[in-house]
Amino acid sequence: MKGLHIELPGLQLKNPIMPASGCFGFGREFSRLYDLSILGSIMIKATTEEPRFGNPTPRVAETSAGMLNAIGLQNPGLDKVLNEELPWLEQFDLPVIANVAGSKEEDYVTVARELSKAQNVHALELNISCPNVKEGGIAFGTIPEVAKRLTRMVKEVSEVPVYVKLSPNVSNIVEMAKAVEDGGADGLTMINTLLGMRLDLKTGKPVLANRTGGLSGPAVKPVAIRMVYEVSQAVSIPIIGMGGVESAEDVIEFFYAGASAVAVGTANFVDPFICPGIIQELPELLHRLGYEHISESRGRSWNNHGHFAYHRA
Amino acid sequence: MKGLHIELPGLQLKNPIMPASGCFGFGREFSRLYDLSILGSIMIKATTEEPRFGNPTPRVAETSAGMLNAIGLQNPGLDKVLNEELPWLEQFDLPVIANVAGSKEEDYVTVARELSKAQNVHALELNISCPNVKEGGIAFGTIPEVAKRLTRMVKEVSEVPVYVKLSPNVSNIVEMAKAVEDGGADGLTMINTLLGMRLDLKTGKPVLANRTGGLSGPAVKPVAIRMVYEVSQAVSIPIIGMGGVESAEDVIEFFYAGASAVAVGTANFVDPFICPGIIQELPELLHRLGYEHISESRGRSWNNHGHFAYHRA
Amino acid sequence: MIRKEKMEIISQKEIAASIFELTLAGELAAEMKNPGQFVHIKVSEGFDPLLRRPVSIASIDEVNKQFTMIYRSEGRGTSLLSEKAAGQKVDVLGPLGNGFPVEEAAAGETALLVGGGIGVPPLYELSKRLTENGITVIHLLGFQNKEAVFYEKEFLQLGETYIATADGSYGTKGFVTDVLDALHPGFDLIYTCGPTGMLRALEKRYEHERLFLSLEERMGCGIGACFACVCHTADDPSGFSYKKVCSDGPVFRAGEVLI
Amino acid sequence: MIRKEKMEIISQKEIAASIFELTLAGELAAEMKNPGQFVHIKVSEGFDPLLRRPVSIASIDEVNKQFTMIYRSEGRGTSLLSEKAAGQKVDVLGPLGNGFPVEEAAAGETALLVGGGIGVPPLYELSKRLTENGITVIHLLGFQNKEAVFYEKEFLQLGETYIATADGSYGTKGFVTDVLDALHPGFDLIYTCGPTGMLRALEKRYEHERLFLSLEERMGCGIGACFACVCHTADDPSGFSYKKVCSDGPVFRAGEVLI
Ligand SMILES: Cc1cc2nc3c(=O)[nH]c(=O)nc-3n(C[C@H](O)[C@H](O)[C@H](O)COP(=O)(O)OP(=O)(O)OC[C@H]3O[C@@H](n4cnc5c(N)ncnc54)[C@H](O)[C@@H]3O)c2cc1C
Ligand SMILES: Cc1cc2nc3c(=O)[nH]c(=O)nc-3n(C[C@H](O)[C@H](O)[C@H](O)COP(=O)(O)OP(=O)(O)OC[C@H]3O[C@@H](n4cnc5c(N)ncnc54)[C@H](O)[C@@H]3O)c2cc1C
Ligand SMILES: Cc1cc2nc3c(=O)[nH]c(=O)nc-3n(C[C@H](O)[C@H](O)[C@H](O)COP(=O)(O)O)c2cc1C
Ligand SMILES: Cc1cc2nc3c(=O)[nH]c(=O)nc-3n(C[C@H](O)[C@H](O)[C@H](O)COP(=O)(O)O)c2cc1C
Ligand code: FES
Ligand code: FES
Repeated sequence: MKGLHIELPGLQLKNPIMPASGCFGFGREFSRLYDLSILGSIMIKATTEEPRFGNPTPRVAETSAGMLNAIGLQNPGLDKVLNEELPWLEQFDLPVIANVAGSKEEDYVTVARELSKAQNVHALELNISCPNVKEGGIAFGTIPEVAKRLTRMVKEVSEVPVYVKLSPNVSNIVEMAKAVEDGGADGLTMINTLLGMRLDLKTGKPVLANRTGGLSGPAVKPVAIRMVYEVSQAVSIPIIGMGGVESAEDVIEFFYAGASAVAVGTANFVDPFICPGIIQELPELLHRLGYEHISESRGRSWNNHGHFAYHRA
Repeated sequence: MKGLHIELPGLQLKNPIMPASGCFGFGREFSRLYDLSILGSIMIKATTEEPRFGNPTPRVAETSAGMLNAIGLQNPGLDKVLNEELPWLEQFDLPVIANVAGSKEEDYVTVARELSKAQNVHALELNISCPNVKEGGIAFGTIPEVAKRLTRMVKEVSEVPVYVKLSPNVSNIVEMAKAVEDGGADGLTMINTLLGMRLDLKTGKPVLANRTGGLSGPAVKPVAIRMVYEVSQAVSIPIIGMGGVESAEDVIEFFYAGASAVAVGTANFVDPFICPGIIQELPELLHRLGYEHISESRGRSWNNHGHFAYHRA
Repeated sequence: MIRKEKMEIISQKEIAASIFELTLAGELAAEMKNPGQFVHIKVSEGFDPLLRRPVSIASIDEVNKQFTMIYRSEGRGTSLLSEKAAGQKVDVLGPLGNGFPVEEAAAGETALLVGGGIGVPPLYELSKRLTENGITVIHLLGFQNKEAVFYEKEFLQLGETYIATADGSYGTKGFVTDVLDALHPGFDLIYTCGPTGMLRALEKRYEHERLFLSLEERMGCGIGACFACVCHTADDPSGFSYKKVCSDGPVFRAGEVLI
Repeated sequence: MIRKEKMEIISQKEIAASIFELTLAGELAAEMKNPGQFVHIKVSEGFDPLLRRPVSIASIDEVNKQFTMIYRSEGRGTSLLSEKAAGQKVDVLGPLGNGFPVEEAAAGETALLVGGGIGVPPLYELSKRLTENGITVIHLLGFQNKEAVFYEKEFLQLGETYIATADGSYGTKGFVTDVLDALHPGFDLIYTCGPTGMLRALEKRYEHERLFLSLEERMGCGIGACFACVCHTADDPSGFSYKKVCSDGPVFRAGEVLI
């Protein structure tokens, strides 16, 4: 589509819209609703070395303008993803971003090495920020030195560019971003979910079996925008932004903040046709705002952005 | 009101409901709408040594189920608060919690010492977490050692118990809470706002003149509940919980999480009669849930909470 | 095929205490194949509430491209839905899930249909299909109390119908299992939908029978993509194998999954 | 006194492109004292949108305890409001703010009322009060284009009325200041409400006149408690002294605050 093509490390995106990891499975279900080839990319569900069942149910709960989830990285494991899911995805003209998770450094390294060899995996997304895994997954995402070290190890074995997915549950997101950039990350994806909780009025107990869960949806968008804004001005690697995106307008807001592409998570549950809908609406919105190419909107919120540097309206 | 009386360090609360700092001024405007004496307490607007004008406008922006604010601690300064606002509040049967802010340690100490001498100030709320002050206010709230040191200094000069207001913008809220407990805090208030941002669709520029602002309202409640849940099990000082409270049900959710009293912020703007409304609804709700006293609901979400320890339903 | 459509409200009425019968029209109704399938409904335009609500299909009118659902107004979502009136539109995603296997019952057989509360509605379309196929149906329906009872007449037109209420204000006092104890009905297979406790009791009682249970679980997507509604398979109760209630279910054969 | 009330919609109609006239009834209307005061409206039950919306009072009918407001459907809040129909209720907080000082104009004097876009509505009740008090009124109203013009007839009934449209599709082409240039009307004092640019131009032009300006600012509480809507006083432009638009204003005397 005109004005939407974006080039990022490892990724030639016909448009900058992609489903966020964990909100789209491996694409099978949505492929029955529309042709996945229209998407810019697909971020597949987190893959771990061994299969995981994940957490007990209930795994989701609704909150004001958001939802909590504690899926617990359920996935069929590396072998099945490599031998079944990825080959199945080859029928589409669709670069895959493979989300890599684990509980130990070696897990990440193994999964990253193997996934990066798959023909249609054009980039890895290092998930150091899942709040729902107990064994310490969260620590990777909150301690800069640990994140940097892991990034470096994964970079060493990966055959494709590595994007690191940042957790918003940190005191200093810029510090985290710089650490993984130092570790060799080719890009960032952000934000993962905010750690939250809901209690049942009758029993007083957590609504989620896992007690706490990750908050996503429109409620978190202001936090995501702020973080993309801060990080994009502090690093020189590109950012795939996400957190509460529901419309073409939200996509532009993330570009203004400094993102170079945008992922859609929770909104896929509210409207399974949301990604094609946004892709279709973007050209008209860009036109209305006076941009010929979506990249012109990038970083317009920045402190030092030249006034009307790109703007033609 | 029956079943609502709560005793906390320095505070005899006829009920556990109070307006949150910055959302109620010094009470004058709301006093025209209802008798402030029905409130459990009042958390007055942050006071600094010198008067402050605060940030340029626009200072507020709406977000999905939330709002951003960047007031910038506008206040008339210590002298006026001591000589005008606090004496005016004496006409009400209302223990005051005075919110103390500053940009240097000495500022905090001066303001705390002086405010704590006022007759109707029964407790201080140390605001180490305002995201809208530039001079480093935020650092007090994100570095445990700094927060602990400040707490200790303020404790030394205060004539009333000191509650420390925690920022949610941290990697580890429990660590922060323990640090200020170590510093001698008598209680905690949490959460302050989450740092967020909104960009204007037409210009790409931030909607707030201050660029970023603090996110409050229903959107943040899951984060607040999670933090109160974590902290209340890790410290032995009481917590005044807040973040998105809009109803009696929300108050109970905070008690379940481990709070001993609850503050209402943003909801005062949506419905200026919200505090009296909640106070009125609580007894009936408690009855429906089978509690004779609201304190029985406290901590029911905890991991180790004895099943039906207090429950009589 | 799964569609998303703004369907028009043909009628909405409260047929029992807080129980609403809502009839919607649109192309989507033509896609509905099996009783026991459900739809996923967005009750408002904005984000209040954010997520869709799963509700079973209670009856299908293929000719007029309409379907009816019956739901209890409980929380924010269903109470907002109950405020809508004829002529307004509702955003429906569906049909979802597998539905009850009507073909498992052969003509001449007797099927026992056991429903509890808001688990009763999908049994209605099921019962219609079964009777059309020459199967004798016996309905066993449990409700909280007299005020909550609905569709007794409709079920009676299709076959024997027994009602139980928890407080005894109507029909047999107690649960559907109490009716079973008293009645000992003869049957060839059972279809059931209702609270998990009821399903568990039935599964235990009839573990060797042809029993089909419709499950409920909190849902995100409703289409099988988010892994919110997963349950263990019965043969691997703590392993990795799983079924999704939304897309593999909501109906499972007894012994298939852990409930 | 400020009240909060669910007021009943008496009528709502679109009187110009995206411009709605909404009449509400309730006890609250009896509290309305001054033209130029505003109400703060919650357009929905839930949190979508969360905050209230400030809208000026356009006319007051004390006898019937009704008032009318005129607003432009812009974003989510006002567009939701525009979907409501007679008989429905709207949650109103008000009256808020000080309003225009009607008493500043003495009988026999001439008042110039200058309005821009959605700043026009509060001038209508003001004009009625002024004419009742024996003041001659001249209206100068600016709009985007012909389609956006409203209440011309109503204003004409009260006094001379001149219209400007930005695109020249109706009345004088340009801004109200262009009309002023052409017209040079004689007057004793001015009341104005509209876009900040217009207010600034008027303040500059008539700095020595009796000029009263109604300001707009983003609001939180609307009652003076949150410090969202603060502006500097003109005599202390970078100091600590301030006025709140919601409770000290929205109407200020020229030279009182920095705009
Ligand atoms: C496959 C399936 C079929 C269903 N069919 C019917 C039906 O025919 N009639 C009927 O009245 N109800 C049915 N339900 C239950 C119905 O989905 C809930 O009553 C409804 O979601 C409650 O929404 P609420 O906004 O009123 O409640 P809230 O408590 O405000 O909902 C909050 C969240 O919890 C979820 N939730 C609450 N209760 C349930 C529940 N029992 N099951 C799953 N999610 C829940 C909601 O979807 C929402 O995401 C069915 C559920 C499932 C899974
Ligand atoms: C004292 C006062 C009187 C007003 N009187 C009128 C009137 O009589 N008729 C009329 O059409 N409009 C009037 N306005 C402007 C009106 O408040 C906005 O058009 C309205 O709030 C827009 O809401 P929305 O949901 O449609 O827009 P959105 O852009 O979705 O609103 C988002 C947020 O920004 C705020 N906002 C947006 N525009 C404005 C604005 N211009 N001023 C203040 N806040 C704004 C909203 O209140 C809301 O909090 C008045 C404003 C003020 C301050
Ligand atoms: C149900 C669900 C499952 C998720 N699973 C993953 C996952 O496996 N890996 C991951 O990196 N992020 C996961 N996420 C986070 C999303 O990819 C995304 O970062 C987050 O939801 C914010 O975007 P949103 O507000 O658009 O949903 C998940 C989110 C949801 C709601
Ligand atoms: C407009 C506004 C001003 C605030 N000012 C202060 C302040 O001066 N001091 C402070 O400690 N917190 C301040 N807060 C934070 C609130 O006290 C409260 O911690 C936060 O808003 C979360 O509660 P809520 O969701 O109920 O609003 C302010 C919040 C708002 C919305
Ligand atoms: S609800 Fe998403 S997989 Fe079932
Ligand atoms: S809007 Fe709160 S002080 Fe004016």
